[in-house]
Amino acid sequence: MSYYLATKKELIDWIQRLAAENQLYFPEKHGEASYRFNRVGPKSEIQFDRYIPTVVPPVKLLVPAREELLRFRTDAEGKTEVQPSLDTSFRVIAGVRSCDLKGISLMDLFFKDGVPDAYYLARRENTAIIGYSCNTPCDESAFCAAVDSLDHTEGADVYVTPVKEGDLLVEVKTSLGEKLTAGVDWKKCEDPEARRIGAVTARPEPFGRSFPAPLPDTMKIVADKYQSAVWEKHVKRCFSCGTCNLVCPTCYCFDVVDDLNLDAASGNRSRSWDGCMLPHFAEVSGGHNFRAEPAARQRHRVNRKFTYLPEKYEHGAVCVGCGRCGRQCTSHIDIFDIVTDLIQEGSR
Amino acid sequence: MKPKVAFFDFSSCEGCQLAILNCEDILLDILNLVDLVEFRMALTETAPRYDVAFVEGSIHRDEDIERILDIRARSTYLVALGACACIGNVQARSNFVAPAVNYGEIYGEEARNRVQVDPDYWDLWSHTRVRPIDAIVKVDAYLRGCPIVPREFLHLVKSLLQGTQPFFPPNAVCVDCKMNENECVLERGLTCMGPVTWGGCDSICINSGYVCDGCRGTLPHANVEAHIELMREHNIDDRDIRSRYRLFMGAEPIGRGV
Amino acid sequence: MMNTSTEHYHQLARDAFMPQPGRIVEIADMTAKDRYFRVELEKPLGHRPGQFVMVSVMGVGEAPISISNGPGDDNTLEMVIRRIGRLTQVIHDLKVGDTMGIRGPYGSWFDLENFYGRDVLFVAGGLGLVPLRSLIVPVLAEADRFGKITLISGCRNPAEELYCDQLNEWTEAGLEVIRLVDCTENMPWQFGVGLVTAPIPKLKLDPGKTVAALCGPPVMYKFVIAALGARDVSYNNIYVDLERRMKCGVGKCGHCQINKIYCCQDGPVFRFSDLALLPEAL
Amino acid sequence: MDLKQKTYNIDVKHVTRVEGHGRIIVSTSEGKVKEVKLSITEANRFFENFVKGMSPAEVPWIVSRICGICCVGHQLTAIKAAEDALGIQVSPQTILLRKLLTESQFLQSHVLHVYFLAVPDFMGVKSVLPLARTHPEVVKRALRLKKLANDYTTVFGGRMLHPMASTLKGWRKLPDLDEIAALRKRVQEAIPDIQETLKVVKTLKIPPYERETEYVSLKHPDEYALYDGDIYSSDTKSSVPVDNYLDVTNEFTVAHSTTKWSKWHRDSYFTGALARVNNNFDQLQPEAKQAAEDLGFKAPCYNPYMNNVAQIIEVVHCAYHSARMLDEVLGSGLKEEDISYEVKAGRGIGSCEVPRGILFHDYTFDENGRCIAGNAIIPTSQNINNVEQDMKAFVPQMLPSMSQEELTLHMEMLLRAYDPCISCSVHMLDVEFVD
Ligand SMILES: Cc1cc2nc3c(=O)[nH]c(=O)nc-3n(C[C@H](O)[C@H](O)[C@H](O)COP(=O)(O)OP(=O)(O)OC[C@H]3O[C@@H](n4cnc5c(N)ncnc54)[C@H](O)[C@@H]3O)c2cc1C
Ligand code: SF4
Ligand code: SF4
Ligand code: SF4
Repeated sequence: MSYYLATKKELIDWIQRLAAENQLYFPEKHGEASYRFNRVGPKSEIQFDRYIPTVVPPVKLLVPAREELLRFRTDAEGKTEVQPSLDTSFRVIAGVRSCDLKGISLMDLFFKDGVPDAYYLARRENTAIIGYSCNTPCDESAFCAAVDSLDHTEGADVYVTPVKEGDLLVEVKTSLGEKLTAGVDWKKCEDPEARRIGAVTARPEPFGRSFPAPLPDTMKIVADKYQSAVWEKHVKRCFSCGTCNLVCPTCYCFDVVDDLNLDAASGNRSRSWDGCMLPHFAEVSGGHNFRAEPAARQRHRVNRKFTYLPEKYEHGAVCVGCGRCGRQCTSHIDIFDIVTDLIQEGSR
Repeated sequence: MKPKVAFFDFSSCEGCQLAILNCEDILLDILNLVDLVEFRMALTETAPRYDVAFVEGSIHRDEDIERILDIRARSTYLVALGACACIGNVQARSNFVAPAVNYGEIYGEEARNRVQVDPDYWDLWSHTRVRPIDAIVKVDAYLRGCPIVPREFLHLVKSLLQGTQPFFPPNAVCVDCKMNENECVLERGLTCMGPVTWGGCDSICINSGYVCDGCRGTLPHANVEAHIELMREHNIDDRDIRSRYRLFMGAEPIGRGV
Repeated sequence: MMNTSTEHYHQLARDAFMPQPGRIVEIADMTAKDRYFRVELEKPLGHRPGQFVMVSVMGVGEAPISISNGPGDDNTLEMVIRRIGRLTQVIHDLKVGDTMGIRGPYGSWFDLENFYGRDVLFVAGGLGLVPLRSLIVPVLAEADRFGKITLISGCRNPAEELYCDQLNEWTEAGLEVIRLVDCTENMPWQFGVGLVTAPIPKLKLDPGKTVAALCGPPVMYKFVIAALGARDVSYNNIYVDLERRMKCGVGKCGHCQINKIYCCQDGPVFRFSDLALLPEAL
Repeated sequence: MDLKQKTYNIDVKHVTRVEGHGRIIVSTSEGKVKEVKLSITEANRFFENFVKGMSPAEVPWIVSRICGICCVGHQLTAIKAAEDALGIQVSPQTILLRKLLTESQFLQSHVLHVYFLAVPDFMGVKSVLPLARTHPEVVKRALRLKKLANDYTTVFGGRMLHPMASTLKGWRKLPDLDEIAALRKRVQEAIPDIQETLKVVKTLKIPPYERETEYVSLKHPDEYALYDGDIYSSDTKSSVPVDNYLDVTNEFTVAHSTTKWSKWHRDSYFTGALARVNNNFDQLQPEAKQAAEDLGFKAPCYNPYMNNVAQIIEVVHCAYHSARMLDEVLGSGLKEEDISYEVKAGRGIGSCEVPRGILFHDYTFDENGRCIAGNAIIPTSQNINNVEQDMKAFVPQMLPSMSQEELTLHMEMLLRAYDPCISCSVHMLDVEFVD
């Protein structure tokens, strides 16, 4: 573990240097007010200043929207050979906020559990992550502090905290991080803990939105409110378009489809993002749908974040408070509002 | 035996047939797998029976009805090719104006009178109502969009060759849009038909900086009330909301309803 | 920059998603839309009653299908597949000698330990008889280790009854088989008419000693469980075999989730008392 | 065979290998031509009426659906009309991009027409399919060129059919410079394919038939007019501004048909590749002029079958001209532009050359920017009269020497030579011919 104090310029130069040698991804502005983790090229601008969480979280680099699982070919005798298609290329994701870092840590948990997911783990092992701490809430949608993800640093190989104007505390947290920072000539930091505490205490309080109840109580209320009018209230405006699932850093459900090539002998099996808010997600062949109503789907999504997965993995909330689902919902249905309504429903 | 495949067209821009001719990379491969027996845009031949008939275009006149019934009777599997055949497309907007008025405004008084009074002309030109083909005959599969998506066409062809049904997930365009990491145009104060529109187009219009206008038709589960409400919140006048819904979907229940 | 153990991941991927070839050695029509397949695998499945496999045809897709034969250590896999969608349509077109991809077995199972020394009641609706058969076979094989064994098997109409010959055999072997149809639809039928719940109130069973195993369409469970409850059969002793949409079979894709559990891993066989707190289960 | 006995009744109900539905009726009795008629059997779609209520940006996007092959042309022409109505000025960058989009469409349409629709005729086969077996290299080359043209449209338009990237004032999303650079390279690499195409066209046996008529096209002082220009007539050797288009098209109804036909200084006129090459030969790229010479094309040329040759000359022109424009874009780069505008009441007229001839769009908007009147006149409705005049002249001339089959084929070929785009018959009523 090494600690440095670097200037913004030093850090950017370093990132650009890494980008020249590796596939490196960094949030880049696109559209009017959105960001996207793009591959950094010689012409890209590295902007460490404020950016709101990207449209799609950096998890996309570990679980792509569409990813090939198997490739097959049948020979003339009718024998089919099947091969897994794994991506083990090395990449660096830089500028990952704490909420997204926690998202990645949770994905690590989900994909390692039970039957380990080779595709995820192969990518994950070959991915270096450079985290970046937030000193102010990114916008009014986020509520990372409310779900304990503001100070999440686990999963980062290098973690950067702006400590005071112009100075950045660079924590090198893993041996991979050491490799990435080998040869940097930054100033060593002697008092990292004090500096970090300084940065943390300088943050505004409260930091972004917070629930009207402490997190453990909040989670219990969500679990208890299986029957609630709140589930019906918000879905009146819901299109079942799945945006909230697809942009969430802790949603990982997928669909599997096969594709045959025109030679009729080869092809592939791939998986792609799916979402429990999509109307047919829980429909079985023959037509029975276990969550046919939008309200049932909404309840399932919220419970997955606050009850089901936390129980399954004995973990805190699985929502990291990035605010993406509310920010990007076509109808601005906000999970924060839903949970708040659940909390307030009884107390009125 | 290779399946006998035929293409037919009714009122349309013929762009969907062109979209198939535009699959240059795979066109020859596909032609090796099927027996193309009718394709008026590129062939002179005709045939009596078809395993798969692709029908482009919307139905307008009595003679169109006769022809589509005949095609249906001679085909085992019938595919509605493109927005005109699937949902009626832009021309269905003229359903909201009396045919005689349409004739009058475009061709003048004389034409209007002839269309109105002369029964012979009425038969020939009767522009009764623009309808998708499933208003007349059973359709086995829909290739949506204006124009169709080559990937979906390919999926359909492969599925039929495999002896199974193609499957097009009934998900909103927003799904494609998210997979493409687009900034939602709602963020820019524009409105989009994406949330109520049948996806699968790769949100191509939004990728190019436009909005979705709904060329693939509305989803079975579309929350139209909420969508209209959303447009109103964006200060879109009810007249323009109706116009948006009738841009591509004038022949759909939704286009007629708003 | 990194040295990775690519081979390690290839192995994991193969373990998780790679099917082994299964050669079809017998096909038989059971009903107009259900077809029996006997498949020979390269290596034995080593399954337990109630488990399922993921069956695939490369280039078409993959689906969960119950194992119908009883446990054993040979390479045989028996299934009954209903022609209902994309994949099953293609599977129905396969011929003896063709191969399909098989991975598994997956999921929880009926543990015979819980059945020994008790009266056993099987309730099967339609295709539900297929997975139950993998339990009925071993139970009948050691019939003397159980009390009274009863099977209620119902289907829509006489033409849809599965395993007719087997039901006759089982009857001859001393199993009490109650065969029902919802409606005869004017077809010849020598057995009963009615829902599978109908015989339950009159069954000669000792509630304290009975264990029940249920499998059928989603609508069936609630009513059968209510009928059994009315007979004081304890929820601890009712086992259900549930169906959900499944895409991976290994607890990742999320489709089969029932509240906090994953049907493909925690199920498909559940002790009903374990489901009591899961409102989405039935 | 005794000429006197030649009694033909030709009725080609669905002319194939044209876009849209056409019907040819010829009847001759004892060596005399009784009737020659061309009918359009496409159902009406009333575009001009149903665009009412749409916004200035929606109109071009929707009228693109008039025709799949000419979608780019309809879109750009309607955009020009809407801009004219709203008094919008466009930047040189936008004009350059529009010209690129235009030429991509000329390449696509001409390649498709020559290879898929016309060449089979000249090779004596019924379609391009048998050619895939007998002349695979020809078909593969055709597909390569078509793919290049399609990808070209996609780079600038967002997709190859009904592109959505361009709009009033400019581009919703600018094309990607890396893609432009890749395209530039491919245009270069396509030169051998174009040369080979010239060789194929050179071997085609063009029927020797001539009928001089009026050739009408756009004309621009600085360049071979495709995107912009005034309306020029070979009869008067002078131009009129686009705003006077109604004086040119003079749409009229004829007794046997309610199709609106056009004529200007004489009974009918010709618009399209042949008219453009005839009228603006000097402004072709040098490589295209060379190609014309190699193909034995001399302007003015009065053989309508030579329209296919004129199309190939334009393919050469567009390929080389595009390459030069692409270099220009790559040299200067592209910059984001403000594409916002104010709506106001007004009428505007736009015109472009599209592969089949001159296209006019004319729209009026109210003060809220809703369309209240529309008019579109497509090349086919201008040409159709000329096709019939050609047929009327052709049949008596050829009747003595041709069998019914030959005559039928030549009539179809003649119609196909015009490359009619009948589906875009915004202005056509069905016509029925009485025997
Ligand atoms: C544990 C278990 C055991 C089973 N045992 C058996 C058995 O023994 N015998 C038997 O016949 N069946 C059994 N089933 C049911 C069987 O899995 C389904 O019938 C089978 O999946 C049908 O597959 P298909 O491809 O033919 O059907 P389809 O429904 O056509 O599915 C094809 C694909 O199309 C897509 N799709 C289709 N409809 C939708 C939609 N509405 N929304 C989203 N995507 C859609 C999906 O990608 C799907 O995978 C079992 C199921 C489970 C869970
Ligand atoms: S549920 Fe919403 S706020 Fe929570 S992690 Fe997912 S996208 Fe972010
Ligand atoms: S831009 Fe349209 S399609 Fe995309 S997410 Fe927004 S509403 Fe949906
Ligand atoms: S984005 Fe909308 S308008 Fe565009 S292709 Fe898709 S469905 Fe059609």
